[in-house]
Amino acid sequence: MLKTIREVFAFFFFLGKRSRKMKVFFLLSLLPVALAVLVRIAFAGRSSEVMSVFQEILMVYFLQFLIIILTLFYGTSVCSEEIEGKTLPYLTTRPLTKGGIIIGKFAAYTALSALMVFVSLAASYLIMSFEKLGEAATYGALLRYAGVLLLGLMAYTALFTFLGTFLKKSILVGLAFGFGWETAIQYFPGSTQRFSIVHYLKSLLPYYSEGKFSILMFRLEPTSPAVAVIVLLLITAGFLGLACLFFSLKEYMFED
Amino acid sequence: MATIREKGYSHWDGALVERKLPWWPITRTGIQLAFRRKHFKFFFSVSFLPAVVFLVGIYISERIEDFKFMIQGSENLIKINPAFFKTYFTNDFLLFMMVMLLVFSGAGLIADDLKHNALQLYFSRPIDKKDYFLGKAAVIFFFILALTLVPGLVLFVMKLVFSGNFKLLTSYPWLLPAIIGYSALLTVFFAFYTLLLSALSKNRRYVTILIFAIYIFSDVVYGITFGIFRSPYVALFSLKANFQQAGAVIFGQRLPYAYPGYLSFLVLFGICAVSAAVLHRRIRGVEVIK
Amino acid sequence: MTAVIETRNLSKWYGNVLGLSDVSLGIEPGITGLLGPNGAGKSTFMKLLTGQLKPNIGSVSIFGRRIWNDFGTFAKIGFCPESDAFYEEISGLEFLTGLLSFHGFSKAEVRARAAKALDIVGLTGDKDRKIRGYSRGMRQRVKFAQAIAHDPEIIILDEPLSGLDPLGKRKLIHLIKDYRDQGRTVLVSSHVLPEIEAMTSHIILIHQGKILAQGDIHYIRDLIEAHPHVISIKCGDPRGLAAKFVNEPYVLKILFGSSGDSLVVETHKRDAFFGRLNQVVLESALRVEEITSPDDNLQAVFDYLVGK
Amino acid sequence: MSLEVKDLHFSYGKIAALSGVNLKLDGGAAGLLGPNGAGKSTLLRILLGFLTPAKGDGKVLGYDIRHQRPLIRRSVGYMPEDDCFIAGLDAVSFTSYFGELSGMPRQEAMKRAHEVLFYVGLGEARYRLLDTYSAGMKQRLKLAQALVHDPKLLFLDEPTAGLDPHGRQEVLELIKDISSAKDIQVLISSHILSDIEIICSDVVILNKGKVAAQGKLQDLRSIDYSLFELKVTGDEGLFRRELESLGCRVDETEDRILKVYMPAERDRMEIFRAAAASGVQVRHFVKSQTSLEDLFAQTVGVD
Repeated sequence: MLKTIREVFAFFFFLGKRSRKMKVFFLLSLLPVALAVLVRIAFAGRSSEVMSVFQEILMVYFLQFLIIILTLFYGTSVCSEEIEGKTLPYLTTRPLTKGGIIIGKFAAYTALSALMVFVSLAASYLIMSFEKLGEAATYGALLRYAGVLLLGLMAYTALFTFLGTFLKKSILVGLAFGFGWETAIQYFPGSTQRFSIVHYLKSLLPYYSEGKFSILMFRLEPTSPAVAVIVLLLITAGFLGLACLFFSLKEYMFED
Repeated sequence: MATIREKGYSHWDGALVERKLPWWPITRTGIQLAFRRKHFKFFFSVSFLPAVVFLVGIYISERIEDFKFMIQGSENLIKINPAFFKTYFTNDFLLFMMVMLLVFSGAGLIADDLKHNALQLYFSRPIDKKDYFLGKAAVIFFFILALTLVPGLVLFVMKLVFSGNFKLLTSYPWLLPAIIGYSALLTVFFAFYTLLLSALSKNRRYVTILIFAIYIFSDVVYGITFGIFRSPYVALFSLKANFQQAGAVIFGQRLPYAYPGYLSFLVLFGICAVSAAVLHRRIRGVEVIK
Repeated sequence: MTAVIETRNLSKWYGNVLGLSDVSLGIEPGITGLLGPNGAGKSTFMKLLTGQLKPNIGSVSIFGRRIWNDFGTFAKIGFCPESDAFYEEISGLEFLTGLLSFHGFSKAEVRARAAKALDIVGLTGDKDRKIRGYSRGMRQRVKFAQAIAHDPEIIILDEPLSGLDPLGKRKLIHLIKDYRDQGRTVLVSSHVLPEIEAMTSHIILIHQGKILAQGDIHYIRDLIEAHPHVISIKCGDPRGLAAKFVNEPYVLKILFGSSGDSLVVETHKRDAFFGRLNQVVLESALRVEEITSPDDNLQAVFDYLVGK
Repeated sequence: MSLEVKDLHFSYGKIAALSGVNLKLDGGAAGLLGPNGAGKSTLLRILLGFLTPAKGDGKVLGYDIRHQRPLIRRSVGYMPEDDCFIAGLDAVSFTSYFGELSGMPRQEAMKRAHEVLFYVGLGEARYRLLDTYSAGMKQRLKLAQALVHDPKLLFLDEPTAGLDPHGRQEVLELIKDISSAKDIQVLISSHILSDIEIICSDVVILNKGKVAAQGKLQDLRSIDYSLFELKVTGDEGLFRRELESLGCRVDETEDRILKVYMPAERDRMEIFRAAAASGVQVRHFVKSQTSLEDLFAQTVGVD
């Protein structure tokens, strides 16, 4: 099984790098780098304010927009692009377990989107913390941000992969969830927040209260970081397992 | 005398006519296809909500005394003047509903033809690219005008009817051309915008997301850049801001964004020019038969 | 020869749509033509054989082992799907090496096999170009290459010749015959019956989910009692020739061609008829231009069995 | 003269697609053959007015291919190779839609669409959405949209691709009916040579942008020396020796057909005498002519 996953991962990572979709998303993910450069020029002196600006970009752009778009597209296409493109027979008539195909492709696409996100995150972060480049703390914070985004990527991709295996209109449902439910949920009272992925991601991030966009944060009752990480991993494993199950049970009939 | 109808292929005795509007069938079919989409009728009716609300506003403005108790703030909703029309034409909900209509009616206009190679069928007929684009664009004209020009004129006429005099016409003679001008601007822009995105990919789902995301994304970018740079020119990024600014200029109201109004027109027409060029290059006769 | 592929009362349906019902047959090494009208269950049958679909009743076994989820046996099967679907953004070579890597070959072997397969189908020149830029014929050949690259015992081809120009078809037919000569089992499905006849005379005819006929075309033709054999003869004096056969009991019907130089005879007993015909041609000075049997081919067998 | 082309040249950038094509075709069905990349679709595009030829000119149905393109397209029906339809439409509105685009008034187009759909055999499925159509039905639909405006000239690109055996026979019969009985000129580009043999009276073989062979199918296939194809039952060995003693050369193809080369002075009846002498029954006896496939291979000059 492990060998299958490694081979499928290698093939689809290579394939993903080549696809036109990847180029479009790479441009999309480079936007914060461009903004970071602009900020560097505009805020020459006041470096403290820069941190809060970075916090805003990170929060609004990465969390609420970029990783959702990336995972939505890559996650749902793990299964549906093989069916829609009718390339599934090439895989299912090879000595590959169905579960192996799903996990391999999931890993390949998560790695691909993670690569794009980290490049953009690291570039914009380093540009912005220009005079603190020497201190170890900056790199510590960068790793933490990267870790949170990775967890987010894995959880969302697993969820959307699961949706892709049995829903015909998985993109629309994913869109409704990613932009509708995930953003609306923060304004709901009590523990309803627990039912969104973004809540756990936010509770892992350092809590900025005075940020310009603090309205997105003020209703957050963060769960403890350890619990948040476990929940995110559970979400990933759970949805991935369900996706493998659905994919191996379902018989895909392309109307010939 | 008896005859048996000849079996097999029969000729058609009519004569082919040189049609004055060769692109009209394309538009009619495009509109039919849009209405056959699931939930479309629901969305289409919901998008008339603002028009109804403003119509009620006009009714109240005539019956001020009966509704005294109701009005606290919202002065401009009641005074019927160009500001009233500007508010209708540039309110967020209307613009958003227009984008939703584009998604339903416009996303597949060219994308579906590319996906199902229907271009070969079109261009093996005596129509050329100009007719094809005009036919497709007219589908969007129909839907966007239905949300801009039609309600605009209805509101204008109802005001005259309710008030029983031509005060509105005499005091603001340029208001009618302004309504028509603004509707035309929006219609032409959205036509180019949608056709450009629809021609970019074979996959209708991808175009749907593009139409939706670019409109919202342009606003998000404005939000972020404004947060950083505080300079008003940054509003040029957002499509919505450009519409509101252009609307304010056309209706002679205070400009919502502190940059010269003509810039918005430049941005909008610039996008139209770019999409015209891309459309011309992308739909070429030669790759019709590969 | 023992059957390589074995099915026992195999049935498959989706919802209430019937795919296949109660099919029991064995396929031996060599080329077998699979044909049937659209919707007869051909592609369902092939998907069951390649383990893409799970049988509702009955079983499919290859080399004696049930195929469903038996990933080991998949290595022995090469499948060439009908749809013109590829990973468009990679080159022919990358497509093959990618798929071959799933078989667990070593890196070197993967490259060697990919190169060999590309050479066999004559795509070595274009191996680095993206599949998106391939012509219809080249796509068909790279699809065939991925079916044979891992050297399978069984090759299942769905419409392999579609889109190829006549020379491409001829080359691929030679290739398929070479694989038959190497003792492999090839199952070819096609709608163009003359192409199947060019490859083999052993066919399986599927109709409405059932096996209508299986075996050699000519033997099957003999079994079709409902349609007597038709023999067309071109000669100078058709009426004279016909006179010699009128009172032969086995001659059912004689038709005269409108052009006046041919006649068509229908008979159940071909041997008796041809024996008599050879005699007549010798005795009388009849100059026979042509003797053919127009319905002793796959198209006729197909029409008679499946019904016009 | 429905189709005439003189010294046609065309190239995409530096790749020369057509280098000097001369063609004259009228009446009946003509097959356009050639290996991939021989310039068939380029020729088709120029005749349909999508491309302007670099050099040379021509007339289609009397209209000039450079200046009167809309007129050509009005009276020409084109059936493309790949699947093409419009999702969301049913067959009747699809066919009448393209009839209208060809210049037919709307009511006429609607009436004509029904007629044509019945003719191509889609009568009972004409109200169903095209998305539910099978490949074979889409193929017939393409023929219907090519016929709806009653064209004088019909370009068919792989008309029988994707059809099952019955479907292929029916479409071939339709094309035969159209091209023979109803005086519509038909030009068929196809890779299935057995179909071309059934339908076409004329054949044009393109190779590397030039016309490699053109003319009536019968004349192109006839061979001068007497070669016979036989199928016999009984002791073939004896029969072969008998024939060889008569000075004929005999060889056997894979599916047990005997090819007998007869010296000119020999009479064909001697084959029957030899058969009788060796106690063998002649069951199939045909004066051989080169198959279209061999003709194709010879003109295109490969193996």
